[in-house]
Amino acid sequence: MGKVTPKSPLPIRIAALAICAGVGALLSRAVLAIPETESGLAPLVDANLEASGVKNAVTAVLLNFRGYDTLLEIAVLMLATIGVLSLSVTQKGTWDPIAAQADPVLSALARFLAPVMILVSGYLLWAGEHAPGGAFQAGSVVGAAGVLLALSGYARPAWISRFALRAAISVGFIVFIAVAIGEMIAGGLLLQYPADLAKTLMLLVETWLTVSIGAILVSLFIASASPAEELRMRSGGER
Amino acid sequence: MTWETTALVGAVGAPFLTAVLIFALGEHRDAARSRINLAGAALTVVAVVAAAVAARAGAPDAYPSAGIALLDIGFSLRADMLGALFAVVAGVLWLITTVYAIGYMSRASDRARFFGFFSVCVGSAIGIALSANLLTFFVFYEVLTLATYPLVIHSGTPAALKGGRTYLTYALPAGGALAAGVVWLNLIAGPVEFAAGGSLDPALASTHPGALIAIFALLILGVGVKAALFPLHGWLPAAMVAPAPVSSLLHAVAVVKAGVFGIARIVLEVYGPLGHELGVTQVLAALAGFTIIFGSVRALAQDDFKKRLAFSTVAQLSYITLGVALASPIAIAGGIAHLAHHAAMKITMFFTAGAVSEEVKAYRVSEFDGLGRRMPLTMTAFSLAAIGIVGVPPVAGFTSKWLLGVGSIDAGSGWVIAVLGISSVLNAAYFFPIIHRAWFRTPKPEWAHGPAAGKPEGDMRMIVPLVMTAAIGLAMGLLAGVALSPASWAQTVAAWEFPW
Amino acid sequence: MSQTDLYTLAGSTLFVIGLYGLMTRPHLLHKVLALNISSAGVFFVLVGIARRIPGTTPDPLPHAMVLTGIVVTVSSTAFALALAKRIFTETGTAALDASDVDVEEDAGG
Amino acid sequence: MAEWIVRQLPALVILMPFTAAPLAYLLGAKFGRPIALVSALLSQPLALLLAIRVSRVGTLRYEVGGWGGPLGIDLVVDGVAAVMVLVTTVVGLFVTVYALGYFGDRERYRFFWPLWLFLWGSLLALFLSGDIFNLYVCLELVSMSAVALVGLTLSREALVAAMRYMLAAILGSLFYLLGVALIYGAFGSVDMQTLREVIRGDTTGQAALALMTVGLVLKTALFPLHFWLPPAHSNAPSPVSAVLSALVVKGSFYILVRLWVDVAQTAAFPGASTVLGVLGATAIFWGSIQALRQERLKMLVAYSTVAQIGYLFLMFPLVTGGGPAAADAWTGGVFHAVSHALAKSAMFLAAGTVLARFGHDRIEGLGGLSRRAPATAMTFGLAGVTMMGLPPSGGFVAKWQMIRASIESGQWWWAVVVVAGGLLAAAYVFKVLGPFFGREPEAMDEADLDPGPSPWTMEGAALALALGSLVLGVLGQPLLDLIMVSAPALVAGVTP
Repeated sequence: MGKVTPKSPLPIRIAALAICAGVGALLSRAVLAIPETESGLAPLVDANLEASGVKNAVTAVLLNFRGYDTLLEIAVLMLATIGVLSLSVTQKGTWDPIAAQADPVLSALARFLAPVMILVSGYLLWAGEHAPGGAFQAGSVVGAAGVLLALSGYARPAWISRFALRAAISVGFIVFIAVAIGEMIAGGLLLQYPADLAKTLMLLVETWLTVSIGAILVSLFIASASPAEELRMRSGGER
Repeated sequence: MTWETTALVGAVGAPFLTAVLIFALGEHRDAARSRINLAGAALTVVAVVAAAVAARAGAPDAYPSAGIALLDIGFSLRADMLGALFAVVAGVLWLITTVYAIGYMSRASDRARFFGFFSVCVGSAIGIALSANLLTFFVFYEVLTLATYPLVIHSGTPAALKGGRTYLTYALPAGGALAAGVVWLNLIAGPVEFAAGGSLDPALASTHPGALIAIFALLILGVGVKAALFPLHGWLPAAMVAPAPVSSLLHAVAVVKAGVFGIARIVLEVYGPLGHELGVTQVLAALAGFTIIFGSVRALAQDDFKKRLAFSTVAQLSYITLGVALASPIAIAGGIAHLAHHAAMKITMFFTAGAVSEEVKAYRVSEFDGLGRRMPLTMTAFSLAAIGIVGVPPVAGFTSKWLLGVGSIDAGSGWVIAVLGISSVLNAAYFFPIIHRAWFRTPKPEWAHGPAAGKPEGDMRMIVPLVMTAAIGLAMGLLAGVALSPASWAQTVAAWEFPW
Repeated sequence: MSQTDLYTLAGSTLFVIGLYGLMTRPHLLHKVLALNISSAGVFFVLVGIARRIPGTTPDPLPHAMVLTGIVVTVSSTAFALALAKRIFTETGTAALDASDVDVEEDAGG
Repeated sequence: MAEWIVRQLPALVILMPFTAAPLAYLLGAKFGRPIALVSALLSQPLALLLAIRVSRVGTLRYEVGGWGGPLGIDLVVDGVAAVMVLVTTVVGLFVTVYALGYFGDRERYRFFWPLWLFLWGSLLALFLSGDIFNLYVCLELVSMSAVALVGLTLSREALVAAMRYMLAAILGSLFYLLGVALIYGAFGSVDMQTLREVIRGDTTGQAALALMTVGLVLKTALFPLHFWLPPAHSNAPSPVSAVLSALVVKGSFYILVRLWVDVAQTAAFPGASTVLGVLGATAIFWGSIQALRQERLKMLVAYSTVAQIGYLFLMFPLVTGGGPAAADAWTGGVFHAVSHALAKSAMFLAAGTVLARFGHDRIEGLGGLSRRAPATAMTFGLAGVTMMGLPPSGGFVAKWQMIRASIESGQWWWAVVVVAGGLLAAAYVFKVLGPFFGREPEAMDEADLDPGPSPWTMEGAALALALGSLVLGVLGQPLLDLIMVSAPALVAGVTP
């Protein structure tokens, strides 16, 4: 056991500096040469916004025009969660209380804040249709609520089984895939929302994504930040 | 599929199928393995003979063929008379060797591995014989290279591993050269199919002379290793660490003849008259002539029986190379005939080496005093083969040497007569002492009264095969004038190979 | 200098700073943070590009890319941190090479 | 129904593992195993159908969301994409079967199944994507699942290797993303088909391509950016090692090829392709020599991957000139990727069998393996034939095409590299095979000699892959033809 040296040896630093200078020069030249005339896909997005079923251009890109990116992005999140769980010492997963004893003030605050945060997340979810917002923002707030609860000493309620937690983590992706397949069965292509159902389906997907993102963030936080777990391990039980 | 193509595919496929079955059976089911091996070998004999019949019926321009698309040439087999000769030799001798090997290997370990790879080797040799083009030839050639390795190192001793490494050090770079040559040639000349009289467009000699010479060098480098052409011969004596059946069939017949057969295909059926025009066959002939003398001189100095035989093989293989490199149909016939003749005689000698080492544990020539009393049949067979190699009529070797000699005069290369003469003297000088020791020296006391009463002189599964191959060698010489003998067959082939 | 240039140059600088940190800081936590700085740089470049035509509404596509990129970065950061932490609990140090660790005098205690 | 399947085929291919993955996680290890197997089996006809379809009608374009590029994202299946999907699916099946035996139902490896299915789906998504930003997401998916799989054993070495891999992978992705940003800024699209028409080799275009190339080369582990590969590939659980070497490194290489040959057309950047070729040649020599020096089997196989990756990069200088040489280099390069995938996965699986059975993979301790585990020794030998590029094997067909392309384009020195590389490969293959055929080590006691045979599914899966790499050498022509279906203009000899 020992301390990590703060910096690499001088020759490495000089080499790194040279590489960085090269990359920096190349990059600056390149960004300055970007023409101010290339309008990109903005006109296309505008022209098709009507048909997308949402009014916010970014949401339209994320969920409809490039909804496939978002589908894969949820997969990335889920993957990271599974990865983190596979690395956690107990591998039991989520939601053991982090603070050894509940702080009364913190606990009261959390009890007050958590429902408010859920409400806020609901608003963000809804607002995403026409203004900045959406499932990721909403899910982050749900996740924050969960982290707050865990930090203030709330244990996982008994009615949330480990299966339920796994379900919460994966439901967003599963619903997303199910909707995508449903669209295919209905005669469309993958993630091709029928014009009249676009808004409803997107809201359905976003709602379950919010649940999953919240659960994922809580799991990521707890699975990699449980001091109790580490203490158990340090006392020499591991393997 | 007609019966002709069935025979063609069967001749190549049967040994490979045998190999797969042998591997699948595993180590411990000896009886089943022997049955499958013998059945496979017998089937192969039937198939190669049928292929030869088909070749003869279709000759010279309607040979049966079969193939699939692969790369720019195609992977295809063809039963022609030249190939059929080699295929029949390999197939028939495999059947005999299988009997011998079952006896020889009865107490050895890793028999499944041994017999499996042995079958792969034979399949590859027959594949080489029946390849219709250079790509197919190369594929089988390299399979043969790889499948021989486990056989060379069969005993697993450090000496065996070293012999295996030496073998690969020669064989693998040669494969690389061959590959480069084949690719290059195909780029210049288009898909090259083997054809009697050469398949290259004569115009190429003036458009790409340098490239053609370089390609010829690459190709000969590739096949020259297996043909043990000086200075690429070093692996062959080192490979003598292999068990006797390997030395017998592979290092006297299948592997080394695949090399000289390749030379024959390249010189006669790819380059044809171009080789002579570019001056490359003359160089090849000179190299072969030197190898003959060199191999014979080296053989003189070997006390280890198998090593002496190996250097003799080095020399004898170059008779074949020399034959096909000389611009005369008679010499070509001599070379091709020697391919079969030497096979029968040399396999007898290696069988002898194995039988002797198993029965009386004698490995060196100096331990052979009076061996004729102890193993009379074996040493009779050996003596017959040795006389044949020296070139004494009526055994087979005489016929091929005679054709070679006449052919060299026909081709205007009189120096070959000198080489043949010197070589025969040297052959006599390294083989007759063995014969003399075996029959005329005083035997060890326990050998004086022959084999123990009521017992044969050795494992009959080994004695019978070597008597048979000696008889075949004798028959090839006695019946050289008969229509279906290797010598007549070779003369028929040579007439088409040399139309110019 | 336009607004776009400012953003993209700042982004490029951040990217390079992160790159330098990644190469010269042996501590795993530093490395992960350095990568985060670099990603922030990339996002800056994207945000700058969204506004490359003066006087128009920003291009939504780079924004969507940034949002996607942020989620990806958060995921990979979380995983990298978990990995670093696990390495620390297994080896007692947070560096990749043993040569980057100063052995303490009282290492046995 | 049949019509529907044909229409939805590209999406179905990707959705199969992506549907199975969350289910395998949700339902736990007990169901994860059958789910993975069913997914692997169902993927076979889909991939085969896709390949047949492409060979019949040419490029398939699937507009996800119904928008079509450049607004939406297109899945594009041309010959090479179909080939990569096919090889992923076939290797995936055998790895899955092997893993069933290898991991058994041990609880600590329960995460293998969802992670592996995610990796599988991500690779397919990557091969089919026609959008350079979408490819970024795919790259991240591939990397993250691959890294998580490397760390699965939780051994010290594996964790450190996974971390190194992770850092390299993230950095590579960032370089790539930066290039995507520049390309969008300068050319206004991330759709490959659109970009093909508008991309230019100006300041921004060159910088973008340079950045993306660096990122992808880092992820592909081309010399000298290969430092992370040997520890990661050798310390991962063997089924994972197999997938990493066989498929994952090919993912980033595939994007590189798409960018250079298909989108940007190398003609705009002549010098760079020579640099890539030289690095490839160096990788061949360096990787082979390092492989020769290894004492552990899995390390040797991992360094062999470093060397074999080098061959892939010889494609660049050979393709640049166009003409028939480009077509040969193209088929040769892709064919090499395919046959290496089969052979290398077979080798790693064989090494895994050895490791699982004897508890170590020191080469000197594996003497006489052909006696104790003949199927595994045979697997290693057959896969070695492809590594050496000897016939009849897929590696031979690939090298044939590369040598041909070298001579055709007048760059004979690459042919020398190819042949010499094969000989070096022979040196490290026989360094292992020699002892396998040799005697048992003397110091071995009876218990060491035979700890009992491995499950036949493991030995069988590895052997099947090795045989597959051989079969390609004789029956490979349909695959060679498929590679050329709708090939990029530079390669197909069509002036765009």
